[in-house]
Amino acid sequence: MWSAIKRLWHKLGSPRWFFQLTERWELVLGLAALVLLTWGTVWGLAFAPPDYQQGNSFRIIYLHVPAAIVAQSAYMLIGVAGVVLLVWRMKLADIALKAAIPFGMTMTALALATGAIWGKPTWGAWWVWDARTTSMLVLLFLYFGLIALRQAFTQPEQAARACAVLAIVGLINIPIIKYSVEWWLTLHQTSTFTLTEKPAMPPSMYLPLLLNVLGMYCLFGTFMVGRMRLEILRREEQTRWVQERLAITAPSKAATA
Amino acid sequence: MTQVLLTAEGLEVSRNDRFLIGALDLVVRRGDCWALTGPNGSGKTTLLRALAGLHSEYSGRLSLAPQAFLGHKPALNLLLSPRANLEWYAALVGTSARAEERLAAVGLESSSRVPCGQLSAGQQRRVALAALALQPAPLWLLDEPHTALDVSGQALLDSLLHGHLARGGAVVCATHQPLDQTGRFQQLAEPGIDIKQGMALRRWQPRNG
Amino acid sequence: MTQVLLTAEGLEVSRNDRFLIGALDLVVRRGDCWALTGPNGSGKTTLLRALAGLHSEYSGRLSLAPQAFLGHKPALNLLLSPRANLEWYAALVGTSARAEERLAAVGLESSSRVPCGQLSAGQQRRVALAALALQPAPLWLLDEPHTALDVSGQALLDSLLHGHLARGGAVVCATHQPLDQTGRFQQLAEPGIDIKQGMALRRWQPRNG
Amino acid sequence: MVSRLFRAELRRALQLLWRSPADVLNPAAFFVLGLTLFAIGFGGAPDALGAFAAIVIWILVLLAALLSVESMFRREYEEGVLEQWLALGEPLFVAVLAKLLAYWLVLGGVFLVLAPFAAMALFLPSAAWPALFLTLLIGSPSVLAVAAIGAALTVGVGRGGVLLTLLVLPFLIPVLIFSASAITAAQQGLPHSGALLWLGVILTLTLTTAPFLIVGALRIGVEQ
Amino acid sequence: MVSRLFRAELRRALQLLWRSPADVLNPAAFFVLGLTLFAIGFGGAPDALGAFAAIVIWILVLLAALLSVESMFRREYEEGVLEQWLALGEPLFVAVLAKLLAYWLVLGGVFLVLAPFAAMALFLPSAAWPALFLTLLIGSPSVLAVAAIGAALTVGVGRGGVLLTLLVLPFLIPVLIFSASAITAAQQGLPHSGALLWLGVILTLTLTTAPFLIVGALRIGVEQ
Ligand code: HEM
Ligand SMILES: Nc1ncnc2c1ncn2[C@@H]1O[C@H](COP(=O)(O)OP(=O)(O)OP(=O)(O)O)[C@@H](O)[C@H]1O
Ligand SMILES: Nc1ncnc2c1ncn2[C@@H]1O[C@H](COP(=O)(O)OP(=O)(O)OP(=O)(O)O)[C@@H](O)[C@H]1O
Ligand SMILES: [Mg+2]
Ligand SMILES: [Mg+2]
Repeated sequence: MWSAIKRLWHKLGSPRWFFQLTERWELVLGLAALVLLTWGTVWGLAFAPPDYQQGNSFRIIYLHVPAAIVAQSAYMLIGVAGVVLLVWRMKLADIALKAAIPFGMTMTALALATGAIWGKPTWGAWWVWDARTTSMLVLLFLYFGLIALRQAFTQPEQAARACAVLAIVGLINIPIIKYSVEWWLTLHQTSTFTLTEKPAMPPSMYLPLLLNVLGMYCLFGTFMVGRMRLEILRREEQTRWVQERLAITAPSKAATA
Repeated sequence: MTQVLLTAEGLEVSRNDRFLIGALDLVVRRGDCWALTGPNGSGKTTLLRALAGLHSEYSGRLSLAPQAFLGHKPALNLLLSPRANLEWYAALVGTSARAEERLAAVGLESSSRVPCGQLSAGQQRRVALAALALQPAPLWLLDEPHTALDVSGQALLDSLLHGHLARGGAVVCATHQPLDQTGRFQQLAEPGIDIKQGMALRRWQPRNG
Repeated sequence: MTQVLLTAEGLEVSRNDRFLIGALDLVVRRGDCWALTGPNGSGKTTLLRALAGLHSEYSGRLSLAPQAFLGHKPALNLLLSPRANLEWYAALVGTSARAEERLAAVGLESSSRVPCGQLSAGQQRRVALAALALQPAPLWLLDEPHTALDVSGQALLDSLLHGHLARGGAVVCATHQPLDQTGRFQQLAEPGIDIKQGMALRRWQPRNG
Repeated sequence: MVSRLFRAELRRALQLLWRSPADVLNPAAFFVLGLTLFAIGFGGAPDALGAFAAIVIWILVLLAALLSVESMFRREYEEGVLEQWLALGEPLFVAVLAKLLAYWLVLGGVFLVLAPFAAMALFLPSAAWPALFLTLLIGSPSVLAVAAIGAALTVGVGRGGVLLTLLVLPFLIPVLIFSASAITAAQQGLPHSGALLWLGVILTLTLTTAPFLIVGALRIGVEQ
Repeated sequence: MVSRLFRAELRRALQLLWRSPADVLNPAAFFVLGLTLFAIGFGGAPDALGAFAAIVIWILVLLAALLSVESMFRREYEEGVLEQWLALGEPLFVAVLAKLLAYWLVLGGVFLVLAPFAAMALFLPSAAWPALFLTLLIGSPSVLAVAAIGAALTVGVGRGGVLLTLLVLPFLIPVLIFSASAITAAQQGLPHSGALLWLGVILTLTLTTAPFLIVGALRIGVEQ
């Protein structure tokens, strides 16, 4: 048992193994994302009942919440990858860390933007400085910081480790985002989904939301796997297995051209 | 007292995924003086830094005794005086500084209180030699220690090396100038280690008199 | 074409009111190669900087032709590539860079686009030599140009000097290593100039073959 | 042994600050200047100024601390001294602690000395002065420690004192918010020990983790 | 000849800014974060914020400019490139002009791009936007030029320039005051061309004298 885990762990360190493992994942995840997001969005926008206080403006929730949740998950993944990189020096961890940044950053920006759009009718202002909005803005800055830090280093190895340190330090922000609404009295809504309680919304409102959240995770997975595979090819360009792969695909490209 | 101060087995060193040194096996014993030679950019500095624990992009086994490292930079704080720098080194390694005495030994008795930034290039290297001499570490890793030294400075360096080797220390020294240039070292008759095209490790021993 | 490139009459150089060089008379003519030797801290760098117009704490008369100066630092921008650095030097002095060609001449064809900060010490000095070779100034002021160069680098430097002297240039070069060490220069039989205890200017000429 | 080393490092760090006072004077000057500008800018509106004095002072403290910490390890890095720390079997941890303490003694001292002037210049009601002092006392070490992480991370990045602000300020926002809210509460005669407590929590957290992170970051920088 | 040299220097300066974007990004990040801090700090009080938006923005511009200019000549000095300029029969004047222009193109650009966001974040009434742009356009070159004098003066004085802030700030205060008063006047619908005119006068003055002073200061630094 233990040795099996150890073997898997070793394999995980090998970008090549990951590349071969995920051959089809992009397609599967992409299709799942398409189905879930379409289903959830159509249901949420067209069929879910309007909110008794906010009318139809609440429907932006179907974008806002999935974006906000995935933005944080992406960051958690980045932080964990940072730990793995520093402790086990696993190359794949850095590849994952790097791959998660653009999507996470986009989702953070999307959550901020949709929040601001939603804030106008409900809070009467585009932007209010409370704990959650602020910590979410901090998350955006963290993503900026990760990108800027990486490009500031000339040596990839050092860049990876520096980013890992920053990513780990940044993890502190996640519980702040999560619990800010409970620790401080803020304007922002508290959680809808918890593991222990039933949501206060009617199912016809929260089920589409759930679908969209799942769909957003699948979309994240699609981007993540795609970028990781690309990065692996780029980094292992010189190795035999990549050369062989490219040699297989190159002639077929030439044939279609 | 162990005889082996450094063991490298199958050491491969690279930079940014570019291979510099492949599969080096090296054992440094007390009293050994290894000269590392090779063309510009071949990886001498990188190898020494890996040995000193300052470069971690390597694979293979590496075990070493405490070392003292002197690189391309003299590693002095330029705002502080030679004296203050030596005292700081002494505190780091936990010996007594006897700064004035050591500075006199490298010919800097008159400059011991000037900020190091106001010393000439060679004078700074001399302070660095004094700081090196102060460290009790048995293994010295030196990167082109002759740089900027005048003739008497090079003699000084040679006698430092002689003393260190005589006390049972060992030296690995990257250099572009043959150690026998000053006539105080001679190469051993053994073949040495060829690391790669043009880059080699050779063992030398003090020549007395 | 004037024959005299530098005239110093009664030149006295000091630093922070401390006298370093007293009453030097020197005339440098086309084809001259002067080596400036002296112990660490004697004032070689300071003298060269005074000649290059970078140190104004001197008295006496000084007149010189346009010069190119290479000091203890390689004077490269470490963020830019060797190529970009050479192009900048070319723009400064108004010549064409032909950077690739010049870099190939100093053995750096493969590194012409890497930031200089990622080159080894000797590779940086080689870029500095390429930048020197690019300048049309007839008078070269060099401060320990052999630093960090490997054997082939020193040969390269020698051949640069040969070429420059042959084209009617002149060189003043502070150094700790006798120019004949590589066998490509020989000292002239004249007495030279003794500046002070241990510090001297001697004239050399290329030895061909 | 460790304590002897610590004393040596502390002496050296203070000596260095003494020899290049710019590292401290510059931020202090910045602080004073910022205060002056606000005082001038908000001219004849002392009430408005008083209401926001706490936040203005604290923002200036943050920016000044960043300015000063930016060069905390740069000299050591460029001179090759950092390498020596690492090569010599890592007394680096002690050195980092000593450096932090030295900076805090000097910079924290500067802030505390300047605080009354700041308070007067910005018409902060005297009821809030004790809170201002306390937040400076408890908050500034956290600020310095966090900023030092950023300085260490960016030490090898050329003149990349670069990213420091970008990397570090997000983490300092909580300190800012708690400090400002404590002072504002004190100004209005409200209890504010909660915010101070939070500052204390942040302080413990940063002081226990920052030195390790700094050492790790410096190690990365040296290998650059 | 001079114009070719100027182009080469300008290209190099821009190339350098491109290679170490930190020099520009840092001030930009500083600016944005400063805005964020103030916006957080003044939370919930848009009126107060709007009233002081002009002064806050301009203080941040000043500080960001100082931060970025501080390292303007440092790299050149430490690498020994400054010496080359001087040894090569002083094209230094051209280089300084090119460098100033490059910084202004980039940094001024950053400020102008960020200005609308700044104005929104701080609730500056839209009536005052044109005045904000104009003051940034006319004021920022003066700020950069004056700050560059300070940077040049302190280049040889160890690290960080002891007195940069102290030396330079008195000269910058007029720029700040005229800019802020122009914007505040525009905010209240009052005429403000007088202040803009003064900014223009300051600009002419600095642009005609600063380059000479900078070259002189650098020469002193190299001989240090
Ligand atoms: C720019 C401002 C806003 C930001 C940065 C923001 C951020 C967030 C974040 C990070 C979450 C995820 C919470 C979690 O992980 O559980 C969230 C959820 C949510 N937000 Fe916002 N939000 C903003 C504005 C708004 C506005 C104006 C409303 C409506 C009044 C709103 C309503 C909600 C709701 C209902 C949830 C779901 C709560 C949950 O299920 O956990 N948000 N928001
Ligand atoms: N920046 C400086 N400030 C003050 N004094 C200096 C400075 N640089 C050098 N000196 C002093 O001037 C004297 C001459 O120094 P210089 O660098 O010219 O010597 P050098 O002959 O070039 O020595 P080396 O062979 O070591 O390069 C030295 O005694 C030194 O202490
Ligand atoms: N900081 C760096 N970043 C990336 N690559 C580097 C760096 N320093 C050196 N290199 C590269 O690593 C190789 C080895 O450099 P190293 O400094 O070890 O050479 P060296 O043998 O010490 O040369 P020298 O005789 O010139 O000192 C060189 O090809 C160089 O281009
Ligand atoms: Mg080397
Ligand atoms: Mg010298």
